[in-house]
Amino acid sequence: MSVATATSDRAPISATVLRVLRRNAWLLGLVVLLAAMLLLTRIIQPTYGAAGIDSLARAALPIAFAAVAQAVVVIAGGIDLSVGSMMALTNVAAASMMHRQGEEFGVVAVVLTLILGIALGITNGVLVVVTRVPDIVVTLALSFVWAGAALLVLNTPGGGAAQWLKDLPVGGVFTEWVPSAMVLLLVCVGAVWLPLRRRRSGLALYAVGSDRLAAFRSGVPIARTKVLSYALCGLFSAMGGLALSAATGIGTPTPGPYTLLSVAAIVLGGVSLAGGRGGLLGCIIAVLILRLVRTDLTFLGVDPNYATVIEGLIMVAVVMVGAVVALRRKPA
Amino acid sequence: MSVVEGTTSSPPPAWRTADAWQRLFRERPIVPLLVLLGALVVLYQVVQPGTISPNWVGSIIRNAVPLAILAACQTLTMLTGGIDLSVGAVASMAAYVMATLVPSQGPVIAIVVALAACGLAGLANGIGVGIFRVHPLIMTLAMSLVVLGLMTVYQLIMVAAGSRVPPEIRTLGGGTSFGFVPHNLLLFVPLAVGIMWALRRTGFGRLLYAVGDNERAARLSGVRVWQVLVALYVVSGLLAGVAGLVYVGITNVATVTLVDKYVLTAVAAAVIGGTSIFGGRGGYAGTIVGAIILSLLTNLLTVLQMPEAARQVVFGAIILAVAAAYTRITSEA
Amino acid sequence: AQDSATYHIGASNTLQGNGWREEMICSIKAQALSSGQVSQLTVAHRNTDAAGQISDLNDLINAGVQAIIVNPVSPDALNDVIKQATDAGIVVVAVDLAVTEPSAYLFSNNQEEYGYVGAKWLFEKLGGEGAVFYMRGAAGTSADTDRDTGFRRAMAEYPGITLAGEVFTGWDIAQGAQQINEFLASGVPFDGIWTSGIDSTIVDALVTAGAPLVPVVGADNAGFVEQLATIEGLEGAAVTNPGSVGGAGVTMALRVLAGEEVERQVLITPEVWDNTTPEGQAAIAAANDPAIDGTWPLGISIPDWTTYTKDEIIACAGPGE
Amino acid sequence: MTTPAPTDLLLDATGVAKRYGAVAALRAASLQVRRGEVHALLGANGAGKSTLVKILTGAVHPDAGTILVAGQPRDIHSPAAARRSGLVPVYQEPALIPDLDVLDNLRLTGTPVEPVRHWVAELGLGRIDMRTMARDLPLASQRVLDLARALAVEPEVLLLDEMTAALPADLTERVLDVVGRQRETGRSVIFISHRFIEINALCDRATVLRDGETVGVVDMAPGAEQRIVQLMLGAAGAERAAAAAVATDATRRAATVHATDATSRLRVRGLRAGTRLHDVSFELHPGEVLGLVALEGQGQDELFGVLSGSRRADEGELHVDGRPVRFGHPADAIREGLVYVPANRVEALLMQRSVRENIALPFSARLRAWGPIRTRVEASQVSGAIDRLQIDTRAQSEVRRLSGGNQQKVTIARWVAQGVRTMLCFDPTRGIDIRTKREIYALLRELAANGAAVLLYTSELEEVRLACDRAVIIFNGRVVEEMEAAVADEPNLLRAAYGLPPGEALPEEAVATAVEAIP
Ligand SMILES: Nc1ncnc2c1ncn2[C@@H]1O[C@H](COP(=O)(O)OP(=O)(O)OP(=O)(O)O)[C@@H](O)[C@H]1O
Ligand SMILES: Nc1ncnc2c1ncn2[C@@H]1O[C@H](COP(=O)(O)OP(=O)(O)OP(=O)(O)O)[C@@H](O)[C@H]1O
Ligand SMILES: [Mg+2]
Ligand SMILES: [Mg+2]
Repeated sequence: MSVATATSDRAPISATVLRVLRRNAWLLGLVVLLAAMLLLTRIIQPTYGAAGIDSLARAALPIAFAAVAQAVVVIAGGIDLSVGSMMALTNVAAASMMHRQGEEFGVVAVVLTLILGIALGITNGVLVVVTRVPDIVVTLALSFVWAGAALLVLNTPGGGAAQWLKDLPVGGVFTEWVPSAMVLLLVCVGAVWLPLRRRRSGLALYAVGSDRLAAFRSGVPIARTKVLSYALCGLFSAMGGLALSAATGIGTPTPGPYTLLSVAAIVLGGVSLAGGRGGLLGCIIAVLILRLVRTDLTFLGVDPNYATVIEGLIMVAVVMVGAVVALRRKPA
Repeated sequence: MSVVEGTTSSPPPAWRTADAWQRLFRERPIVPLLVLLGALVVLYQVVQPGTISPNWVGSIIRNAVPLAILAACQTLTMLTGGIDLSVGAVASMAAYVMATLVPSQGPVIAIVVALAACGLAGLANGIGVGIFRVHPLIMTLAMSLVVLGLMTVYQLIMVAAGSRVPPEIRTLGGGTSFGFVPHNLLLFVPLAVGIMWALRRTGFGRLLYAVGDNERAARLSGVRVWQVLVALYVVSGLLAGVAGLVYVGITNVATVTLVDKYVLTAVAAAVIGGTSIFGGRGGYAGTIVGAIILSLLTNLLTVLQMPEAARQVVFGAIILAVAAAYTRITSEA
Repeated sequence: AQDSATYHIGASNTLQGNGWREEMICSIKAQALSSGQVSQLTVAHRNTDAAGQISDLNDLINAGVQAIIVNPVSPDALNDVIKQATDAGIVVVAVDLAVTEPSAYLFSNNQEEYGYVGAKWLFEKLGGEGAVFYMRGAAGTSADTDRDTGFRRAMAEYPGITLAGEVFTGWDIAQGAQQINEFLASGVPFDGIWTSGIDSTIVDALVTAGAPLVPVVGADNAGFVEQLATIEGLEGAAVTNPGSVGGAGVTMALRVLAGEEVERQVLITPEVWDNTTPEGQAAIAAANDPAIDGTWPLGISIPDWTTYTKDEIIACAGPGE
Repeated sequence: MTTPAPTDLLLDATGVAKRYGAVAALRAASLQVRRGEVHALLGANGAGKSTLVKILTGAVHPDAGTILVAGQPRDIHSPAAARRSGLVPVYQEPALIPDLDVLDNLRLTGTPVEPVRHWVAELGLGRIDMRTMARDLPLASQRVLDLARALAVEPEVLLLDEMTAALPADLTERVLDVVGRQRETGRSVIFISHRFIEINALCDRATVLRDGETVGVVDMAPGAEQRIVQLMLGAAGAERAAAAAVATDATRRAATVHATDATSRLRVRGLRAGTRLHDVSFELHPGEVLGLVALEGQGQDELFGVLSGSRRADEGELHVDGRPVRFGHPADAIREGLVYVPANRVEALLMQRSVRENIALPFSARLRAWGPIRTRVEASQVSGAIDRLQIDTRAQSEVRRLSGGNQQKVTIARWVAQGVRTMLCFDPTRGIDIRTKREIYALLRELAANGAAVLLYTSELEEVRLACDRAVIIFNGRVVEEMEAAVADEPNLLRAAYGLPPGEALPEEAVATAVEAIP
């Protein structure tokens, strides 16, 4: 009877497609941008091919894990400034466990590292919930704690990594054009996220981030959901730490630039910092784009100091274009 | 329609005193912060007896002042629900530009140009955030990349131009009177009073809270939000510039990354001081105490001679404990 | 020699805005230009970590360079990608810090010696007795650990020396300034200061606070060298740690490319320029240049290995610029 | 007052108390609900109705009190637990997750989908697209969906907190109908509303709260209304309400004189905006209150958007005092003296700031006013406005702590504080208690009498007669009729609102066809 919502339930297929497109417009935009940039890269550097894509995927791996970790927490209405530190800690933990150990023990070490990541995440989450201190403060404080702990484990870069772990992200699957690093990333993220996403606990993550009060009143266990989001963040951070192990073959106790990179990547990837909105795939593509910008600037031989300037400008430009598009799309 | 009768008649006295304290804490959040600061000082006295002296207080305050100015940028931007991650790069720019211009232009022009550059960076931030609606975190992060890149280029141009920090800046930033009164208080006290006054007693201050609380409501009340944001980020850039000059007064050497490390510490100072990162709530007085707490903490851990790893762990743990205690004390039942 | 400019060279560095690193990049550029053999220089120069440097190196490989000058973030982390590069026939020269991958060449300052010689000078100066404030670099980095090894070795030789305090400056000037100020305010007695390169700021703090000018060890940064030359009553020593290893690395790579026999590892032993001996004073006087940015190291050239002039490195222009 | 036999009682709450700091939201509330009854919970703004509902549904923990469900003490410490005990609420604020689509919202609460579809249709929303984001639904649809979701789990006790406040007349009717039929299945409903028509039509008994205490339980019968108002307001309050009603009439007579001799304050010509507002023209004179009546979604949102400067018109002209104007920002409209009271108070308020700052917000809006605040002037203006609207300022340090109705008053006070020339009110009495409503009518009349012009969109049709001089009726984005307040009784307004010509009755089928004609 009311006009506003009286569209039919069985909408024509075209309408469904249109809606899916509209809802994922940001993601689509990113995919197009990535494709365009790959093309551009090929033009700048005609030899850019399978090897280039392989190294792009490998370069993106740790950043992508960091971004995914950050995205989960931000979707649930938090933020985790300790992602970089957790990556450093899990990285050195893995490296010191695998130091001078057999290949088989590497599997045990990987499992233990992932468990460590979850434990770190749960600690973050529980402290956020129990202390009721804003997420940003808790995780900022804990970023010092985890970084200090990393230094306790290894006071200087060292340790080792199982050869199979180092080989895992190298090369291609079936053909050299499908980089294993990318497959590895999608499998790891998908295996955790896909089963969750459509479940109540996955929806609860979005609900808590979107409107905490409404979620609470809908019977969502707020505390448990928050802890879950941080646990997932810890898990993905541990994967990021392992990706660092795989890339470098050692453990480095000083946190890399991953925390801020992850925040930048998720915003580009379409996750709203206010919580409740966005997905993980967009973040992964955003990371590829950010990384490819660097590669292109290197290929172009742009003065590296100007390259930094350009990188900053591109970041702003992407978000700005997105905002303009979003404004346009707003119902008239 | 009043419940005051209820309060006066029914509840037992013990409950009332607890409630009165709670209310005092909630309405004057600065009080529990000061209590926490006092507790830290006592702790200091316990673990490191005898270090507390006028000299020591002076050095804590001298270090806290530039951090507090940097944290002012965060406080103001956070009130609107934003954040300014470019303050590190911008403050370093102020220091570096000033130092490199002094030999050729003299201190006055050098300082003016340096601050103008900071205002310009702030303006760019403000335009990005206020007009093009770029998320402040991204805008200011990107701005810090832009500024760092440009400053590195500038550095290479100016490498043989000589650089000098004028004695006025050095005295103001790093000097002390009677051996323990830091000169930077001369700059800071009026600045802080000004900021607190502006937040409470000017239309602009009100609007910062309003925009951060509910931008839409502000708009409906006739506020042109972009004007507020542009002005805000310019102010933030200028404050960052001032902080940079105070820092360089202490170090006497300018680099293009001089202040980078203090950005997150400044955020921490503002948040410990009770300003909400979601906007609409907080104030500068708390931030100042937050900066002093952090300065004290850093000092304590240095003096304790802990290994670096343990130092970081303890630093984080204490920040968390302070914030948790503060939240507990000021929160509602 | 312009027509013989044929090589495409890459460079990788992971810290931006830092005076020493900027000088290193400039020396790479200046040497590439001055050699006349380099047609293109691709520089990947940004703030990043080991994994980021690995991807930068991959980019350089994909860009088709024939040689790479790399300032590695850690000795072990880059091994695989360096091996991949050398397997592809690319000459890799590590500068500043060694890598453990044997196929790479090395042209570096000896960081352990750096820690050792400066400390030895200081302990000698103190007559083997006294408390030293030990201001290190960034915790967990190889350079800091190596210098610490050297420092401890010297301490073992002088049992009368104790540490009045030990802090990590993180090679951050503002942090170092706060640490020395707090240290001075704490009233702990000390007889000398060893710094890992945050030097002129420390001297300034002593002067500003009116504290006794104890002997100070620092690096060959322009600001500190100027202080050694000019401040009345300051005794100190600058340990050289030239950023021009970058340019030397270029020369090394070009020699390898030309098929010359080249030693795999060249380690430069740091010199000690102290202002208490005539030789040291002479070195200081020769190097001192108040116009140069205070954070730039003055070891801007390495005999036999770099051919550019001071003006050329300051111009910081590479081939094609 | 009746004392039911204990066995009939489905819900029995006694001695419930809750303090928020210094404010006692509830002191000694009790509520007995029988099986199969619709029970009204009444009280002035801030009496504690919502707080009681929140306690009964586990969203807030009481300080004291016992709650029995079907004679048994039940654990309702969380919303989920309350749900398990059969207590399901529809709160005063929407409870859908804005960033999830409808289907995911249902999945989140484990609500079966088919019953929801059934109830949505039953409630007159037609079939809805389950994949629409909740944030994209209009407020009214969200409320209806909230209700459908609650009905779908077949609750023992359904608690509706001002469910109908945000609904247009047509939807309200359906809701009342559906809710009334809950009795048949032996379920009970607790119904909160400030509209007596609804309560008379729907409820069996009423519990009245005053200042956090239950002051009476009344069987709904002819004449109960008087008694309820007395209970609700206390003797003094009831007198003031009556006085306000008298004042309304007095000022109205004064105002009509004004209206005739002046040129129009606001002239709207051929306004078109968005997909719903097609062609609207009318004039608003100084000294009059012009009512605007429309069913949900006939373009009134767009119209107010354009008039208040929040959105641009696609076509058409606006004249203020005879001069053509064009608004790009609410500030432009405000400069022309057009101030806007939005429907949704969440849009208008700074929830974490004080009542004073909220009211004073427009003072600082303009660049010129960014400087020092004239504290004394501000204080007197603000307190004047607070007095005039009778805002209960016990919890004034943060507006979010005010009860819903008092929040609503703050949104009006903001403009009253600085003097009104033209006020655009979008359903300003939504969720306001009866006394305050009358005071607001009096206020609007008084504003008009002092030469202001007021445009009042209302979803409560009787308000036209009570407060307005004239009414324009909009249907399908066009003005279909204009009538004097004297003839604007409810049947007449409803007929026009459905787009039917004068003289025609309002048969069920006609309604159905008319509604299908709406795009
Ligand atoms: N009104 C509210 N709005 C938003 N979040 C709330 C609200 N009340 C409580 N929460 C959050 O929900 C979590 C649990 O709250 P609370 O302690 O009231 O529930 P509980 O009784 O422990 O629930 P459970 O049934 O899980 O034991 C806390 O993290 C708290 O922050
Ligand atoms: N979270 C809170 N903090 C402080 N005071 C509160 C809070 N929630 C409600 N109150 C106060 O409790 C009292 C009762 O509020 P409640 O929302 O129950 O009123 P209500 O009867 O629903 O009113 P309305 O008809 O206006 O919705 C009010 O005075 C209100 O200001
Ligand atoms: Mg209510
Ligand atoms: Mg509980």
